[in-house]
Amino acid sequence: MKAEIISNSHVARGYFDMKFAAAFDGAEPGQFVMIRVTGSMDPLLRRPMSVAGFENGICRVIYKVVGRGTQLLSAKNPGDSIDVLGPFGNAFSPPDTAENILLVGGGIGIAPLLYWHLRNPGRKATAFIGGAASNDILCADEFKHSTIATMDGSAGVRGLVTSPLLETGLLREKGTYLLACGPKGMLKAVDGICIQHGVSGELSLEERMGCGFGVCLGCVVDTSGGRKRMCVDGPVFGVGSVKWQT
Amino acid sequence: MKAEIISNSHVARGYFDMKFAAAFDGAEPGQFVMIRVTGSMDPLLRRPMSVAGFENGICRVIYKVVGRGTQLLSAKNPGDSIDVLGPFGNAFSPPDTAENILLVGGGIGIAPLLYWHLRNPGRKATAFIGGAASNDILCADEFKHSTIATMDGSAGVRGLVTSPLLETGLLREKGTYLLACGPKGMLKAVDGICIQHGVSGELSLEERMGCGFGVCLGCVVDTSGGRKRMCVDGPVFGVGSVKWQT
Amino acid sequence: MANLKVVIGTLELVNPVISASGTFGYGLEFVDKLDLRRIGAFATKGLSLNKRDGNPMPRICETPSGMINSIGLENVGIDVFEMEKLPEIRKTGAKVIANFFGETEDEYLEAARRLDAMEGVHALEMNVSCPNVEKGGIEFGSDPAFLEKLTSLVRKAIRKPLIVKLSPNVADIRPFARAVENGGGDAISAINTLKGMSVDTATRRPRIKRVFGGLSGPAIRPVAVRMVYECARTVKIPVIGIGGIASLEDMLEFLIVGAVAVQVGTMNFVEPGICQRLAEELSVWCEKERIADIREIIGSLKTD
Amino acid sequence: MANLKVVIGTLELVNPVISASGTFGYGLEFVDKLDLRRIGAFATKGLSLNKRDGNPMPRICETPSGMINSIGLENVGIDVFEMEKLPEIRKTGAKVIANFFGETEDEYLEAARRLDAMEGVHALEMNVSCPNVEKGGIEFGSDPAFLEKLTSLVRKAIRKPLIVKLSPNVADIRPFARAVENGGGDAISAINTLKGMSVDTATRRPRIKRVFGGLSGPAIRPVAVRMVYECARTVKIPVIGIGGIASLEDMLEFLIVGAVAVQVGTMNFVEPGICQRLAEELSVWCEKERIADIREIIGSLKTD
Ligand SMILES: Cc1cc2nc3c(=O)[nH]c(=O)nc-3n(C[C@H](O)[C@H](O)[C@H](O)COP(=O)(O)OP(=O)(O)OC[C@H]3O[C@@H](n4cnc5c(N)ncnc54)[C@H](O)[C@@H]3O)c2cc1C
Ligand SMILES: Cc1cc2nc3c(=O)[nH]c(=O)nc-3n(C[C@H](O)[C@H](O)[C@H](O)COP(=O)(O)OP(=O)(O)OC[C@H]3O[C@@H](n4cnc5c(N)ncnc54)[C@H](O)[C@@H]3O)c2cc1C
Ligand SMILES: Cc1cc2nc3c(=O)[nH]c(=O)nc-3n(C[C@H](O)[C@H](O)[C@H](O)COP(=O)(O)O)c2cc1C
Ligand SMILES: Cc1cc2nc3c(=O)[nH]c(=O)nc-3n(C[C@H](O)[C@H](O)[C@H](O)COP(=O)(O)O)c2cc1C
Ligand code: FES
Ligand code: FES
Repeated sequence: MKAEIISNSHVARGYFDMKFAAAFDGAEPGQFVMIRVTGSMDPLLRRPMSVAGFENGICRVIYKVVGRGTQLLSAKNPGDSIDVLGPFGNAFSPPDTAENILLVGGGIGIAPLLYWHLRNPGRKATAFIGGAASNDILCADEFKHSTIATMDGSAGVRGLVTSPLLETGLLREKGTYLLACGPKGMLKAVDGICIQHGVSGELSLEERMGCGFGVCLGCVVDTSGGRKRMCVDGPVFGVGSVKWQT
Repeated sequence: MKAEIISNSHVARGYFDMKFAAAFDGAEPGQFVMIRVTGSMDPLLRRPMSVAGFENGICRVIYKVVGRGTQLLSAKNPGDSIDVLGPFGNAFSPPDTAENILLVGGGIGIAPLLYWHLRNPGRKATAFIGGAASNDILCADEFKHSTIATMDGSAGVRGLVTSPLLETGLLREKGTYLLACGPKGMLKAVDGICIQHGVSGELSLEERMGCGFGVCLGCVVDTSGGRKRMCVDGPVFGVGSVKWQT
Repeated sequence: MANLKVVIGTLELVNPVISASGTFGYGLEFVDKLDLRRIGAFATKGLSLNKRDGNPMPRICETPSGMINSIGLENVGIDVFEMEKLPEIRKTGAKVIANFFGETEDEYLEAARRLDAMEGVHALEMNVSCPNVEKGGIEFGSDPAFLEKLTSLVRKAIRKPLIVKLSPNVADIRPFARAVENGGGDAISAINTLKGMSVDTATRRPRIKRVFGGLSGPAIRPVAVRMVYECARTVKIPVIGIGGIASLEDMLEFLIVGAVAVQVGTMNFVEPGICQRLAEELSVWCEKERIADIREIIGSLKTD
Repeated sequence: MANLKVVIGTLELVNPVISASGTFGYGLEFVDKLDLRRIGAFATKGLSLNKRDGNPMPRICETPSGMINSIGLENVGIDVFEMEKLPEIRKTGAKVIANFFGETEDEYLEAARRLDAMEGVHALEMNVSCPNVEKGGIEFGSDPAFLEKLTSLVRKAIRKPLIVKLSPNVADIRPFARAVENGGGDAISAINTLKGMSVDTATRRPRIKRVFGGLSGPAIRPVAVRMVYECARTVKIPVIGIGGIASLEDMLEFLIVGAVAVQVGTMNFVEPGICQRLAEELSVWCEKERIADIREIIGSLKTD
């Protein structure tokens, strides 16, 4: 589906915040779209991007330039059109009983968490945002409460985002529920922390995706419920359900 | 070599007139450049385009959108950059004794002839411009004297450009010299007309080009002087020298 | 309206556009993406007697104008296909080509018999690019004599049309095409994926966990067109052309060199509605070119 | 500065970047495009005893991320090469690999002897993807036993390093790699082009006059990387990796799977200075990665 780009702003070194007129009606936080950045055969496949916002038919994604696909995307101007399919995948669904939501985002993983936060202004949430350096910390100001951790200490505390997470007393409170998105290593660590503290939650996973709608079988993950396709059965999986590969 | 696009205007249905800041010093009429329209691997090869003008470091090309390469080129905006190699090939070189130059252009073949004309304002020249329909007749107003022929009669006389050419008395005048560029069928006919009337001249040929500088051997043509590479030994060949294939 | 109908054995297709095995799931994933009755048929993900989990991750990666996959023939198994998928598929009115494979001759035969008996399966496509566990892992499709025997055994065991899908990883595809014809196969489909490999230079690891995978997509089209042309000139049974089709033009290439129908694979991922679009564009194109019957195009290559 | 020197037989290269035969003319066309002493070597257009005009036009066309050529081994012939090209080439200080072929065993031998005797030719690369007129047109490189014999004959007839260039149009490249090693070849280069075809649907004619041609460019890289990996694991002699290299990353892929050097082909057309750029980027990359010697990369694939 052709979609017109409304804005595509360079928000931090290597990061862009894009809005486009969506051909779909809405998207839930946790869902993603598949973007075709060129009509050419190279690059060939669509790129998965989490929905970071949706309002009045306008969809937002936040992305990091890591390779040729995102490079091409970053060169687009307002008025240019891209080709978007979706939204695909399941969504974050913290139970209503969850009083205290911890949002743990690594790098660009903050995007779907931000959307959840903006869509649920009434719910109490604390964000833990991690990244390599200060420019990898995105949208911190869009969260009501946030703690930042960077590997080089250029913003917030120095180290992994799991350190401030472990230090917070919230992990030990009843009604605490965690939503996380980020690199595999971080998710695995967060998963362990949750299990250790008996905290429930959901993790949004990432894997190379050929199609995004369940037919290429390129994105499977082993879970306690068996082999799942990340694109249709996920990308959000419950804490404790993913069988992490070594 | 990166080159910044100065303008890229849609001048007629399917035709564009582009100017870019050249990284080379100049180009002779008849020469061409090789343009890479994308950094992607598809389309892979450069596209040959005749130089249609060169002034103050600014190179002009006029092109028709026929496939994916030219399509991509037409989507470029001023300020965008393209990758240009060249100029390549030989050039039109009518002798000084040629008093009467006939410029015979078919469709987009008019581009190098126009450049020759603009570069040689002092020389007497008459243009014969042919095309399928009126929108295929380009730059007619940039020639001092021109006769137009279209297949559908929507501009000028109806029929092939060779008809008005054959009717002109100029063919029978001493000192007449012909420069032609256009589709193979037209060039072959013009070659025959010249031979028949004992008129000397030069033809600019077109062939798929892999490199443009003589190494792929993709562009050879049989001539009375043996097998030649169109890109380095041409694209301009003398009337009567090309061995036309059936 | 031009007649786009083509026939493969006793299988009649409304048009020659088929979606390729492994790229169209079990069809059901596409019900909201196109009208399954508007495409010739679809081929299921390769089915085996037992459910298979396939290879470890990662098992896809992108390459210039193509992709590599090493899914490892993951599928739900023939039972689940029959019980859970087929009843739903039947409702769509789609023509179904059941792609299948085995690791032994018996598995091939048993799978074929099972699928042959299922209502709603209209033809069988036998994938012979699988390692033969009985023969020390060489592929079923890598020896013409063996391929002829397997084709003939399966052909005798079933009633529905049997399409045999050939591997391009051979020096010369023609003896394999002949083997299928001699074995009584009703049609050939070609090509499956080219064996390829890609390395992540940052980690110095293969991009595909199992090192090798199958290259598909527009990159392989010139190889596919060549092989389909070679097959079509070698045998009289219909040839189905597969490999890198992304546009009407690409599809026409295969038809012109002699394919009776085509399959679209990788591009289903990029444009899920592509098969229906191509079928519609073909119809419009025939109209414009004043072609009354698709058979005027098939094999119409001029080489003088 | 990292040590980028690699050795192929007795041929020492300042770095592992070689430009591929048929895409670099006779080197002279590139003197204004790069510094020939800054690349490892260049391979000449394939030479034969007699001048050849090659195939009729059209003989190239573009495909997704690739191109097809059927130049038909047009070349100036060994005499003109020696008299007109080589004296000029010698002035450039380039390392020259003379690519050659014949239509009979004797032609191969004679061509090899002639080139072996020429000052300024540093190694020979034998193209065996040519039809053998004595054997009814089957390619020299399509039978391992025959390839071993040819390699051995030529090896005994010359003193300079002999590189044998393999065709990818085989079911399994390993027996061919072994044949070269057993025949005494000093190195293998792989791959040559994949047999392909493309059709102009408007005219219904092959885009290449001779119908078939060789597919090259980034599209074939996954197949090339796979075959080079297979060769490198099969033989002890050096393997030179060729196929679709367009970037530093692409070159590293080949080195990591075991290529001692690489050749860049089609991309010379698109970016005439690419070989020098890649050599420079390799140097910078080694520096950054703290790699002291290129041999640390060669064959460093991790597959655990
Ligand atoms: C469900 C999901 C949601 C995502 N949401 C976002 C987001 O909101 N913002 C964002 O910046 N990135 C997001 N990503 C990652 C993003 O898809 C990749 O960074 C992007 O595809 C890289 O493309 P490229 O061409 O620039 O890189 P290249 O490295 O050139 O890509 C090569 C191939 O690898 C795949 N690939 C590369 N990195 C990843 C990755 N991390 N995950 C999955 N596939 C990858 C590409 O899709 C492509 O097929 C998400 C990934 C998934 C699976
Ligand atoms: C010396 C020379 C000068 C030229 N000057 C001009 C010019 O000034 N203006 C202009 O509009 N066109 C000119 N052409 C033709 C122009 O190069 C082609 O129209 C263009 O390459 C088409 O690219 P595409 O991707 O749009 O078309 P596609 O058909 O998608 O191209 C596919 C392939 O065919 C080649 N090709 C297609 N048509 C031609 C053709 N007519 N000649 C050579 N190769 C072709 C392309 O380069 C490409 O490799 C010239 C050609 C030559 C050889
Ligand atoms: C992800 C993926 C999975 C595939 N699975 C199968 C399969 O199960 N059985 C089969 O016969 N072919 C399978 N194929 C091959 C395709 O059906 C097709 O032959 C091949 O991809 C070439 O066509 P394309 O270039 O249009 O993709 C698969 C291809 C892909 C990309
Ligand atoms: C136009 C062209 C001409 C070629 N001529 C020869 C040749 O004469 N001898 C040879 O051994 N290989 C020849 N090749 C093959 C290349 O050397 C190389 O093996 C092949 O193109 C794959 O590399 P690439 O993908 O980088 O182009 C030719 C390739 C092209 C594109
Ligand atoms: S991305 Fe294709 S199945 Fe998930
Ligand atoms: S275009 Fe390559 S030799 Fe002329």
